Amino acid sequence: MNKVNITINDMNISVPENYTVLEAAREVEIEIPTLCHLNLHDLKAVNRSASCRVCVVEVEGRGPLSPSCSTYVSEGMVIKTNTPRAVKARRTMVELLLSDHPKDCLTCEKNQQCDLQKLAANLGVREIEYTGAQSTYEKDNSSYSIFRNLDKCVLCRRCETMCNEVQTCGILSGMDRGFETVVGPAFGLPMIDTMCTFCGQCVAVCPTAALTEISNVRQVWDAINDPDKFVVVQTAPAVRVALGEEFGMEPGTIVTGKMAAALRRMGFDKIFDTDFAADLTIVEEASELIHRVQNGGRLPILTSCCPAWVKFFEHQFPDLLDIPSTCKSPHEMFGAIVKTYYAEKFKIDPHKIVVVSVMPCLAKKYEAARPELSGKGMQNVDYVISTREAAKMIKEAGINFINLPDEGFDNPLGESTGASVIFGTTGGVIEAALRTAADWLTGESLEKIDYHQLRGLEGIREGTVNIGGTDFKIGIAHGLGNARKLLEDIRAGKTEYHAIEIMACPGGCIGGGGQPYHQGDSDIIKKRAEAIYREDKGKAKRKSHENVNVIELYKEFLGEFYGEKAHELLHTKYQKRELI
Amino acid sequence: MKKLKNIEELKDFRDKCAEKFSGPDKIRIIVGMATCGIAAGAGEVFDSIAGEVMKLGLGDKVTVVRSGCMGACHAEPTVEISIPGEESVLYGNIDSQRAKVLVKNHIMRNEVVTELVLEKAYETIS
Amino acid sequence: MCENKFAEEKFRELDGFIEKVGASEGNLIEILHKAQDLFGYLPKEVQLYVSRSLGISAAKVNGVVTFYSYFTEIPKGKHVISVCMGTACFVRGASDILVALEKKLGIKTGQTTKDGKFTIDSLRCVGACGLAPVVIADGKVHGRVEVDDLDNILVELESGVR
Amino acid sequence: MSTKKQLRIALKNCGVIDPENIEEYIARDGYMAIANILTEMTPEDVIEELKKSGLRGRGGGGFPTGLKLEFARKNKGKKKYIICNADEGDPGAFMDRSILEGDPHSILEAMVICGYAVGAGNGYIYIRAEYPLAIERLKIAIKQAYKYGLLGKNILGSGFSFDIELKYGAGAFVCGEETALINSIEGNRGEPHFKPPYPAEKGLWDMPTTVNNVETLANVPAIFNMGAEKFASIGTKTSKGTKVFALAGNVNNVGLVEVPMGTTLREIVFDIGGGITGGKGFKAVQTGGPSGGCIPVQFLDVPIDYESLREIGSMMGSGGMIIMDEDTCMVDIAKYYLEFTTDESCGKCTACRIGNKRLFEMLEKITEGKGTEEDLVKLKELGEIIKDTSLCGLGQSAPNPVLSTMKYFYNEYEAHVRDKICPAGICSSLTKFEINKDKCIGCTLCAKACPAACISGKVREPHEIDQDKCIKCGACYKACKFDAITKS
Repeated sequence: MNKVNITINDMNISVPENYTVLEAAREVEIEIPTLCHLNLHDLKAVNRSASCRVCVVEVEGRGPLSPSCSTYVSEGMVIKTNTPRAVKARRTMVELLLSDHPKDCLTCEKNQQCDLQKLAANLGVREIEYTGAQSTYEKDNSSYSIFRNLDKCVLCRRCETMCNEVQTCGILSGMDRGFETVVGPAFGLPMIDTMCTFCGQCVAVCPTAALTEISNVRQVWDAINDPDKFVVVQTAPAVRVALGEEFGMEPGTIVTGKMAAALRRMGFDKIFDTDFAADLTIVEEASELIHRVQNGGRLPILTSCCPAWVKFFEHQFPDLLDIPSTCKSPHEMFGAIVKTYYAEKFKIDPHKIVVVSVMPCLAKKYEAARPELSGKGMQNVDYVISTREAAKMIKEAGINFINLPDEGFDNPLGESTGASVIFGTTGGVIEAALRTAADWLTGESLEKIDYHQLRGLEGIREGTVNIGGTDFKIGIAHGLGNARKLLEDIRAGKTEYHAIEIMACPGGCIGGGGQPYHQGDSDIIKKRAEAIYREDKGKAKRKSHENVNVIELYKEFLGEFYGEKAHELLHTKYQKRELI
Repeated sequence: MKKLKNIEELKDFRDKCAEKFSGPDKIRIIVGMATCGIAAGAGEVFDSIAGEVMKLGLGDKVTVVRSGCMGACHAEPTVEISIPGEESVLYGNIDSQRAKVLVKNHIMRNEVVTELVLEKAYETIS
Repeated sequence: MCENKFAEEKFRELDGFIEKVGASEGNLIEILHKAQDLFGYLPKEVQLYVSRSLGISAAKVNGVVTFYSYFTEIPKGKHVISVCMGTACFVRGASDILVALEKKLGIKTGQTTKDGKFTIDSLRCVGACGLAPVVIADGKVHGRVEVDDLDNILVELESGVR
Repeated sequence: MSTKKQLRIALKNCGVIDPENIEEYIARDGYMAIANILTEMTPEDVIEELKKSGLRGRGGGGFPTGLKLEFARKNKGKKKYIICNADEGDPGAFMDRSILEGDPHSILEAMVICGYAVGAGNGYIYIRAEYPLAIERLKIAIKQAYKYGLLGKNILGSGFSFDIELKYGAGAFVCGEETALINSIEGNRGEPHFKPPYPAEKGLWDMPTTVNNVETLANVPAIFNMGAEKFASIGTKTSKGTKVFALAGNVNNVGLVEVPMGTTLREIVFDIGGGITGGKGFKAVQTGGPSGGCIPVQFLDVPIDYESLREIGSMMGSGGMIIMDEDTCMVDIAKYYLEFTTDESCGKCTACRIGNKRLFEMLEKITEGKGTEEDLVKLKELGEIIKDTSLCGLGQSAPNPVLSTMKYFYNEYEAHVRDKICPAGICSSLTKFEINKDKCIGCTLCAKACPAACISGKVREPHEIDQDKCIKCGACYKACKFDAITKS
């Protein structure tokens, strides 16, 4: 890349010519505040709407102030970032935003995690000079996953970029214009009546509390405090590599042990691991794959553990409903097993069992409410809380998380292998499935189980894996936009795969809509992914079918892999849904 | 009409058109029929003039033209009469009655209806 | 029943139009114009129909419809009276006319009377500034309007005399 | 030297030819410019000639047209586009409509010339749906031009091909801004984006695109027919040629005028416009529409060009020129324009969406008699920040009507906030109508005129206004023939 020479705050520097003024400034440790700007390089998600006008700077020779996020450097450019004129304009923009914003910071969901709040503090806004009409809209809590409070929207349009350009879901668009502009679904519909997948990526990038999760914290506390209930909690693989961030720990810190300890102290009756169910998912899914391959079934098989992805194809690819695996997602399998096998084995009335899932995901909340994911009048999973909500509960309970000792999960549903851990990152599910399928197909216990060609953060990846002389063509996509491309190619007959893994969120579950806010820093996602693979490496067993408790479960209760009982409890069906 | 294939054909065609519209015996009555004019009643004025021209048997000599804005919005509808060899005359505030008067007086008797004349305040670049 | 049949025909005509201009995103606004011509306004079903025909999200279609003031999602009254609020009309008293009209009909600009007879609109310049202030009643332009003229205009509309 | 003040170049065929008949256009040398260009000139020659003519964009910005074309020519792209901006959104302006209705072929010819100059094969005319007649006439013109081989493939046997399509606006003033316009053509919400990249680099469907306004284009064939030198000999040092203005408001000869650059405002208002209606006093002339400013009497002798208008706090704009008489309240006018821009703001950027809304609210407060002197300070301060910080030209120029009226008519603002009076008697909250009992003869005209029925009195006896019911419309004031009603 060619470099250009620029002067910024009287410093002469040389930067690549494709840099924005903002990037150039950061190169020399000059902070320019931003609000609407978002750039997730590796995920190719950029919001460069230049609409908030908070990052304006003076560029010599240009009349009005320039937004540094969208102004590209050029040879000889002279920039001043901190002149009274620029600073005053910035402060005024924040004041204007605040003049149309509820001032309930103390009780706000995003208190201390809000970009607008930080901006106001950093720019020293002490009073709001301007007053006038304030936008008020009806709050939308129609869905199980996403709460919309447009009174707090600053029109940064990040959610719109995520929803349309990255996820290609097309739920959110700017509506109306002028002061009345809002971002929302068509016809002002409640989210539940749209084809929203509830992936929660809009929530993940919202700088304020305009978009947050529908909280289940109260319900979970109520269940814990109800002596009549037997409350079990399960935690998804991606939670353990991110939860620490909520307590100020370095991204990528593995806190599995502290998490188990914290949950136990909060009063859950049993602390289990969704990883156990992930192993279960793998033996079922690998069986299904082999079954399809050997019986001329339809290929490719698509993974089905991501509920946002499931809802996505139900809306958008109703003609392909027969290709996804019929496996329920791991936490749903877990719920089904707890309320049958576990209840029987430990003689607990299943109606008294409350299953709580701690998930990196907001779509899991919606998934838990799907009527078909139930049995005997009970939902498989009762409540889903996000990683963030779990952290809030830990804080509410007065637990000093950082100094907790490491504790383990309870048995028998707390045992897991390395294969299940990697479910948390893109490519992990398919790698886990291959570890099992390869052993089964070759009839050997293979040594080589790290499928490096399937790892990484590239949006669409493919690889061919040779198992016992047969080439298996594997496709991987994360982010629904990438998934769409892959699916469209399949629909058009352009590509052929044996198996495909799809995760709705960029990065997989580690980048889920319920994870600690990454504030646009994609390094955080990378660090979480590295932690996932570290956790895998550290496991004694790294193949799902070697999980002794899983083997025991089939022996004692389920019978055959992919058998009748397994179908009844562990598999599901899909339905066509409307396109709005 | 076939497509014009080169500049020569265009020039020939231009000359033919010029003769057709501004030949020495061509009188033009132009009615300003932009949005403003039509809103003020230029449509009725046009019909009235065309009717009068027909009635008086002037069809061969006189072309009645629906044109665009003449600029004098304050005096819509406006009509311009141009007789070869004479300075054209711009009239304002015409209605269908006055239109008939214009045809009778200006065309038939060659008398300018002075009380309806507007000053034509512009030159056109040649 | 009869209305359904009407609607069906309109959808067929819309289909024909979409086919003619091409079902591409670049023709969205043109297609919405046609749809509004046909249906008189752009109800949800029509927007959804356009969204599906062009393969673009309903949110995007609705976002476009709500952005442009020419498009309306609410049916208009039998008669539409628009007061031009361009500057030329404004300095010649158009706002007095608008206020008087609102008072007369008991509705605000953009609203329709309860009996569905009249809708008041305000327009941004129809380009007939020479006749300011201008009122357009069912497409007919009335120039140099005064408050006193409004009764006549309303009577004219109701009696159907054009 | 002619005594006539007006000179028609852009309007040369308007009101002269039948716009629905291509033969009339051709008879007046129509399509000769493009014919000569295709036969004798290279694209570079065309650009050079336009640069020499000094033609600048008539849509408001005043950017040199030749340069604009040159940028688009130099930028590479699989396709290139020429767009005619016919989304005349300035309320009170109708220059473009008149040209399109009166001389549509000149626009088509100009677009072909521009297409040849930049190497574009496609043109779009983006026109407001509110202009049905202009649309109709354009449609006819395009059809005829195709029929005669003046549009389409292999124009006049030159090997150059150019197509033109109409695209309709749908009522959004902001679409006059070129990036918003391009978004709209692509079928999107008409939200502008930050420039650069300019359309000449990344325009319609990301291809190099030139956007020109109608009047600019109307000058193009004329320039080639009369020669760039001749065109450049008209006007001032920096602004060449003529400018069309839509003269409206409180002026006798409302109409469309075309004058050489450098003509003074006085000549336009008084010589061409015939002075103020009703013999009233002149107060201000507003140019540039919602983006422009109000020019007071002391600048009536300023010769009009891009720079001089900017210097006195207004702008050329697209050519709306509204004359205001002594009965106009300048605060009310500023409020009118701000209401317009807040209504038309796309809502994208903070400065315009909230900033201009707050300006409008402050003006509303002031006209209601609730303003304070502190509000005036804030009004100016915020107005200047919005100018400096908004994303697009609409937002950047929206405070101009406020700032220019504050600059020249500050005393009126002061009267509203300090003395709580509206000197022009326009702001109804600050106005009171009363009947002077000595002058009233009881003719009942006022009572009949009152829409609120709040004037009572017997015939031939002095009448009285019920102040609680009065809606302050001023109908009685206008109706009274005996000066018996006072406004304060």
